[in-house]
Amino acid sequence: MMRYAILLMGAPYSSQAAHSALRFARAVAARGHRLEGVFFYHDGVHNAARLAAPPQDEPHLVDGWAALAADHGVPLQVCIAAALRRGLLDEREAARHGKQGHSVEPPFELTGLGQLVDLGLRCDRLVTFGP
Amino acid sequence: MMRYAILLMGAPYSSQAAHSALRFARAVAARGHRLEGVFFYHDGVHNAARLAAPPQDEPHLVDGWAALAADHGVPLQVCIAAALRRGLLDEREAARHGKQGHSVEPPFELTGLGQLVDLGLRCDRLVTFGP
Amino acid sequence: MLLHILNRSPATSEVFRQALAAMGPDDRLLLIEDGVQGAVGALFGRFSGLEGRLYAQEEDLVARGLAPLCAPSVVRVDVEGFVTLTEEAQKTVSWF
Amino acid sequence: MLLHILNRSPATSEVFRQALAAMGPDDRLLLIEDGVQGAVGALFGRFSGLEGRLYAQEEDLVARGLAPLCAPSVVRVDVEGFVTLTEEAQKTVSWF
Amino acid sequence: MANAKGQGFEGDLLVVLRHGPHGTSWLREGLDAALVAAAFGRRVTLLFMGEGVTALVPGQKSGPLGQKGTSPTLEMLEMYDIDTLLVEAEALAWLGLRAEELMLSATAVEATELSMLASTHSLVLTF
Amino acid sequence: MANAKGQGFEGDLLVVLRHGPHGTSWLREGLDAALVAAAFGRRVTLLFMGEGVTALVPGQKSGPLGQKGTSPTLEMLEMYDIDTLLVEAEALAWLGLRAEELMLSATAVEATELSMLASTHSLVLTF
Repeated sequence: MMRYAILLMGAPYSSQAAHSALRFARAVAARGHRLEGVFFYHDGVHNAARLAAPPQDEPHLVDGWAALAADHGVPLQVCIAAALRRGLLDEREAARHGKQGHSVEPPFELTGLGQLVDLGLRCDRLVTFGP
Repeated sequence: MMRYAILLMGAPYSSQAAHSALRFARAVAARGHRLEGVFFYHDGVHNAARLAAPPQDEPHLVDGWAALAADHGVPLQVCIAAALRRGLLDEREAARHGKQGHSVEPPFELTGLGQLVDLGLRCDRLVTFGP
Repeated sequence: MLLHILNRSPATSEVFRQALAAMGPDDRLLLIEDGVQGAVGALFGRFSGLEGRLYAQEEDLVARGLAPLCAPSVVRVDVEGFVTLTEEAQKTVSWF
Repeated sequence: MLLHILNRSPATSEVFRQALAAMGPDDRLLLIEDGVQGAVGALFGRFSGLEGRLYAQEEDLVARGLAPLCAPSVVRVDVEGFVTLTEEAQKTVSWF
Repeated sequence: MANAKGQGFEGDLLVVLRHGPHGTSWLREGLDAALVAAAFGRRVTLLFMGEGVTALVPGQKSGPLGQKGTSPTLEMLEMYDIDTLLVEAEALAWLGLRAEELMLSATAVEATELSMLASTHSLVLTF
Repeated sequence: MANAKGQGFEGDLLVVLRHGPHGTSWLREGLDAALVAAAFGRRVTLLFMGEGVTALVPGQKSGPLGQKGTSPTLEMLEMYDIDTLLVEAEALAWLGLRAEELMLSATAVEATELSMLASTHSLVLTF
């Protein structure tokens, strides 16, 4: 049993990175490893977009990540700076920036880049999926 | 005087495409041409993200497009299919998909790809800005 | 005469080859954004044969500190010059 | 021994050169997503010298119809094999 | 049918497809633009360039998460009267396939013929 | 100071920067990760590879819409005790600059030395 972390920097639909990362995450968990967190950075923050409405015959990645969190207790950490620039805000940040409505909700949590460094150095393996 | 259209396929912040397109749009208008529309496709649909909160010392592209529309009456047309997949919905689409809240509002309008074809063939020039 | 627009650096992307392949003998090529790296140093060699038809966006050279390194035969245009190039061409084709 | 992961096609992107430059003599290279194009036809030649250390993600080959064209010396691994490769390597480095 | 001399390539819209299936959304979004133009009665030429030739590789499947890919869309092209499919000969060569082996009937275009394509169409969209 | 033999490059984090300023957000987001790691007390090595070397070209300016670019961030590296800056020698060569002409003090790394860098750091992040 090893501790894994995933860094995802690709948006869903625009690139395959999110598909690859989600599949890899499930395989890591199935193999009995502990997935300590998925960190969403760069365009990867779009994986947390709760308003995403993909076609019904395509995989819904936002729901896919939420299911992974529910099944295996994996924290889904979204870089707050990268998210704000890209229009992804939770309720607290929306209020702080005077925006009505929000685009991120649990199990995704906005957090700082320090969490990525912590994950990367604390886990046995960090695997990056870029766009 | 010529009729221009712009096709923008890059997201703000992730790539320079939106900066280039906005600058070019202003220069086209300043030169006395008629800019008949800006069409947002692929990741360019993120330019319509009303929740975007960039750092205060960086240009706010969403506001920049809205100012262009106000100053020169330029329609800002967002591909609806590309937008829905990426979590960009106006109030009507949010209601239709059972989502609370919305991420696109006027002057941006969700529209079909037919508008791109129409713009491209009707205008004297179509200039594409890719990521 | 068409205007081709390239925004990727030949250092990383092979897209410049697609632009060159699609260019007619009188067509022009404008380098913008990271594409202006192609106006500098050894990368400029990728565009030999385009003398007089190779343009670079001045503002993008300046922001990157590359203006002093720009090959002398590259025609530098500001955004107004970019608009003029699109006026003069029958249409534009973008490579990214 | 490190595992390098490449997801871009050598047909368009020069990133594969960065991966090769960063690889140590025992390191492995796994092609995923559009990177699996590098396991096929003339592009496979870009990775000569990696025999036995060049892997390709089976599911990505299959989805693209490229499995029948995959060079025989490429080791094909499914997603479980991908996990095994990350277990066996001290760390992973991604090139995109 | 387009011939090898460039005649017959004239049309309203040239859509240049430079990406393969599954890896990005470029191919899908480019094809969507082509289908819409055709549905509006426009003549459309498709040029598969560089990695784009892999769109025509036979035997494509869904992705492991159920991603459909683009081959079902390609099979609809004929219904939309999009029948001018061109592939860059050089890209076919590195793939190691002949034009006859592709999933749809397509014409190989040599490098010397590519440059006339953009000028013989009213509008060029690159994806 | 890092030397040319690879000794002194050992550290917690190797951040590989492969993109230039202004064109994309990769450089900025990579530097942000480096700064945060350094602020947390980690030893950070920066490797400017490929297009990334253009991050160190002197005389960079704001973009025409007021985009700051990344040179102000680079000037803060020393405050964060990030002083191991490596540049790929081959990339410097195509740019036509010598290491001494860059905006910050950096060490050129030959191709043969690159391959040991990843193994001498606990974690490698590529941007």
